[in-house]
Amino acid sequence: MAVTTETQRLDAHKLRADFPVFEELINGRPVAFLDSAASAQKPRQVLDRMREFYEHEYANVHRGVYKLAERATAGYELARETAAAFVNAPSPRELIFTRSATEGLNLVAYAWGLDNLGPGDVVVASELDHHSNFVPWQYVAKRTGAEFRVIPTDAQGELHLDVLDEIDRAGNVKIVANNLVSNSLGTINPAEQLSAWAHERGAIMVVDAAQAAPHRAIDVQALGCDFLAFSSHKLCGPSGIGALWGKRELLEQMSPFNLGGHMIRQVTVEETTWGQLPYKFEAGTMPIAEAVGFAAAIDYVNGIGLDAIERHEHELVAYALDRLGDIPGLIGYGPPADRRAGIVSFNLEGIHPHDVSQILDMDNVAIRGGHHCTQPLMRRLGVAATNRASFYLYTIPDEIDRLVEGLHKVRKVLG
Amino acid sequence: MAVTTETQRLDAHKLRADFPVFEELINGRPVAFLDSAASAQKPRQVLDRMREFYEHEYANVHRGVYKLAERATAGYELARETAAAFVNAPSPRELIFTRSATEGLNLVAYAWGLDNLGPGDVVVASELDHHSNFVPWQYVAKRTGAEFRVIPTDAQGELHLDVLDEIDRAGNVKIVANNLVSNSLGTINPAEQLSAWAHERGAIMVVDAAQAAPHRAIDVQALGCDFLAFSSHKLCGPSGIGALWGKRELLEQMSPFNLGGHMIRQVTVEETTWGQLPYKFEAGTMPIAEAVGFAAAIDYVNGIGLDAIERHEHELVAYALDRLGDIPGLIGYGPPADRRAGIVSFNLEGIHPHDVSQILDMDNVAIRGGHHCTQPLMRRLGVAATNRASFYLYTIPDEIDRLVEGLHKVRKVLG
Amino acid sequence: MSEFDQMYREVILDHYKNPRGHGLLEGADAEAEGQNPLCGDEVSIYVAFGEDGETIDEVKFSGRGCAISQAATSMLTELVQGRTATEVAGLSRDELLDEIGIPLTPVRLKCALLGLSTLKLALHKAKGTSLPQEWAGMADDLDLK
Amino acid sequence: MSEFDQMYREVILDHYKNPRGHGLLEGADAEAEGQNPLCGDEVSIYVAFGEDGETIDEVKFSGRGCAISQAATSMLTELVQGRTATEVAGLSRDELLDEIGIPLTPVRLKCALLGLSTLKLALHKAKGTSLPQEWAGMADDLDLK
Ligand SMILES: Cc1ncc(COP(=O)(O)O)c(C=O)c1O
Ligand SMILES: Cc1ncc(COP(=O)(O)O)c(C=O)c1O
Repeated sequence: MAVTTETQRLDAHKLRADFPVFEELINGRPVAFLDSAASAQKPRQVLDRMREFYEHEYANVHRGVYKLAERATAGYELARETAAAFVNAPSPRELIFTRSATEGLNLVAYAWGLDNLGPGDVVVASELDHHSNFVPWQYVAKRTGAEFRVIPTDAQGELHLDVLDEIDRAGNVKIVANNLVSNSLGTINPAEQLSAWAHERGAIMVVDAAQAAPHRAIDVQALGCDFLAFSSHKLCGPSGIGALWGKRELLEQMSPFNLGGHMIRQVTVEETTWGQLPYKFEAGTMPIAEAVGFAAAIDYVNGIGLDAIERHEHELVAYALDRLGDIPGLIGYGPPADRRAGIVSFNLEGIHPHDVSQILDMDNVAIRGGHHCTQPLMRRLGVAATNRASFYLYTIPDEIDRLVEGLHKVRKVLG
Repeated sequence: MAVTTETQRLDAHKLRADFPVFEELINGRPVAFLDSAASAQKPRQVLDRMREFYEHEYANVHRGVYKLAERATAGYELARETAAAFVNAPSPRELIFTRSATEGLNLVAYAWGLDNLGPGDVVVASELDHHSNFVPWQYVAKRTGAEFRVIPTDAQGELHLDVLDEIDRAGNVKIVANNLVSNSLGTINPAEQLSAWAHERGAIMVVDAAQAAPHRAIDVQALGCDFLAFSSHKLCGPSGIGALWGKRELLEQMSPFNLGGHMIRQVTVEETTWGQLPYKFEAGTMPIAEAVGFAAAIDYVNGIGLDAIERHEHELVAYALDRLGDIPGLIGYGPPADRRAGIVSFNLEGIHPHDVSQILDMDNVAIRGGHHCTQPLMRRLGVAATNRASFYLYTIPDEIDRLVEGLHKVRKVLG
Repeated sequence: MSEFDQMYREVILDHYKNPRGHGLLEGADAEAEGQNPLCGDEVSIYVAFGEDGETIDEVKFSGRGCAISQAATSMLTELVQGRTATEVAGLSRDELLDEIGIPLTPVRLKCALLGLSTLKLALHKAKGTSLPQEWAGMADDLDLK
Repeated sequence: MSEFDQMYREVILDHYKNPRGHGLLEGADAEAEGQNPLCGDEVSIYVAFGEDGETIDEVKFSGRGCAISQAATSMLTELVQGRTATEVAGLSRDELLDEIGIPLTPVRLKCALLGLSTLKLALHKAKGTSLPQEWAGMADDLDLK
């Protein structure tokens, strides 16, 4: 008897009931929220958990021995275990809470970069990277006299890996930074391959998983990277918190980043010694309730299953690309459906993205128009901005239909 | 007819009804929460506002033109105005949201310090400062070759300002950092005087108002400082957000700190230019809902009145010092009641603070035992740790009575 | 009137599709460029004064961007034609916004005021004066030069 | 039994007030120091082996800290007296915790295990072996040397 391992399907219509935002109707219809790549909506389960935490378990964490402090500490540390397991980190000690993916990337740039880079060294990012995984590297390279090199992309938004040889000749490659999924085009990037290439040269590999973590299972050990950053708000969790995973040996060798309460071992006027991992990197009062909400979001997403989410988005992208293909004057960007996550980026010839999203908004269809924090990529594509519709576990085909209808209307008005 | 300007009194018994945490009874009694200096409890008004925001107004801020993005942006920017007005900032553009007071202080240490300090320069903090306003200055001084000097305190925990002359002779004073209220002893420090001294020498004055902002009205213009940092979680707001106010000219001259999305003007492979204030210092997705909750907390606190809060705490401290005076073997620390905020720090002779707070917790009295992130001060006091009880707007004298009862019991068991 | 009809009402669309005063002006007496970094809208404004060196004789603009920024700038060229530089340097934003006559959110307000901010800068530069306080804030958000 | 009676039960208080094995041991065969940086508890442990170089002949400790850490270390000295170094190096934490017999939160657990962690380190140091995985995590939180 053959065992079939079909991926579980999710029922987006049913899941929508978890999201209070869809209860508000405008002209009888809920928002067609197609901007999840910027930030996802929050299910009741996450909001309830945070409220419960604030009402019954809140105090500052660590050191306090009274019941509320104990409960708060337990909640915060359980959240760490949840987030560590979510990316298959070998140990929760390697999981550092940050404000966001952006802060995690800056942590590495400052705390590893300032001490380990200098003239003759090379820091590599790509044209496809979000500014948050581009500007910190460019900045720390400039500060330390290292060189900053960028892997270009082709017209479809896929990396030109053949340029690596030339980059290699530019100096000692010390850092390779890349996003696992592009937020502008949905491109899925070859992080394993880049990790291997980086390690052959003794460089560290930093993966920006801000856009990947909400949508596909992440395994830092399989990726073979050294650091990986992601954000809560993009995976149905609260704003104000993210996580950075790092290899223990590296984290231990590194200087800290933010300094202050809780991250120290001993402070004297002459000298300060740092606390153990992960506290060494968590200075001051952290986003405590947010960590708990983040974990509730991870539980929620895990409950649905990342494979199911990935499949669902894949189907939506295929449907969207198909339907958008019918719109005259529509220029699409990005790789084919099978090589991208739940994001479609496009322009309507001669019409500014701001007008597109404004007119769509009048029918309560929410997409984003802009450079999506990827100006170098926009330059490569030869545009100032694109329209971007992005999907998540609560997205239904009807919302894509509303988008398509809306685009026809935009063309009628402004075309 | 004479106008009497009596400070409004607050009714702590009535206010307690706003705080769900007091609804949980253990052996028939709510928690006597005497650890507000570590973090304050949250009123329903704040939790309700955040929930409402997440349910009806949430999206990523800026750039989006659809309704949810507009509402989110409006909520976030209104929060900035609220926080700016709270410290009487000349403009909301000078108010930068951070994760916490700690991060605000680090922002100044890195972004101002790395570019403006060098050998021959002197950075000054005090023995009374929290590690968050001590270690960043020590660290950036070490990184840049500047000298780090510390203003000592006397046995009561008040600053020895006569040491300033000697510090002045050590080099070019560039930064003076001090807390407005000490979290360990409640000492109220002479920030105006230190600001004036700093400015006479061309130095910048950085005020750590983490412990002051929840308890007394703050006016950055009257203080005459250059930067001031505070946290939401200590003033009834959510964790995960704080604010840094800075003088516009300084903020404009400074390099940014975290780099990434939203804080840029133009990104090219060769160069990146920074966005306008305050965005230049707000990289990536910020704590959006937390900012909105922070503003709700400020509104809540303003509704009660900071003068009323200050008066209330003052009465509680006087009452507590009086009652604690009766306990044999109790050693108190800190200045007289009229020169301190709502904090009392003490030891019971021969009994470890952890045992004190553990035994108190059994009667649901929550205080903190430890070094309170002020190890240099503990060294000066000649102790490893102290017990600390701290008060806020919801504290009632009955809770202090329960503390005193509990301390008698501790002595009976362990004395 | 629906929200839709309000925002992209006929006159806006007309100015967007048939912009008045579109083009360059060689040897202009005053000129400036403006950009809205949030959305990439760009506008350059050129002014020629009459013989009195005061009256706005001709005003032209070039640029690209959303319908609101382009239409608003087109409407602006009609609005200021024949007025004095001093008058226009002091023109209130409401006068233009009334003319545009559509509800604007904070994000779109910047689109609508891009042309006017740029024109004001051009005039102040020509007179050697600096933008008044009220407009300096706007100039911080828009990239004017 | 109330929560109170459980945590500061008679035997704990007795060990706290009259610690067994308190003191120094000159020329000890094994020794180590431990500290709990979270609360400042400190303990130093000294071991003398019997003639076989294996049996724990005498064990002493000095230090300061909370009742739990001091009482637990005192109880520990009784528990290991006369056992072999190998046996004690492999002693499970539960054996000590059963002896202590009170409910412990994560924060207080570290207080209770400070003495045992330090003793284990002393024995491993004397044997030239390293702490097993299970105890290395504890040693990360406690400052052992
Ligand atoms: C005086 C003082 N400074 C700084 C801080 C750090 O504040 P946060 O932990 O919110 O960053 C605290 C809080 O403990 C404090 O009391
Ligand atoms: C690919 C990518 N990297 C980094 C970021 C930054 O994430 P955050 O804003 O949560 O710091 C984003 C979010 O926009 C992203 O999509």
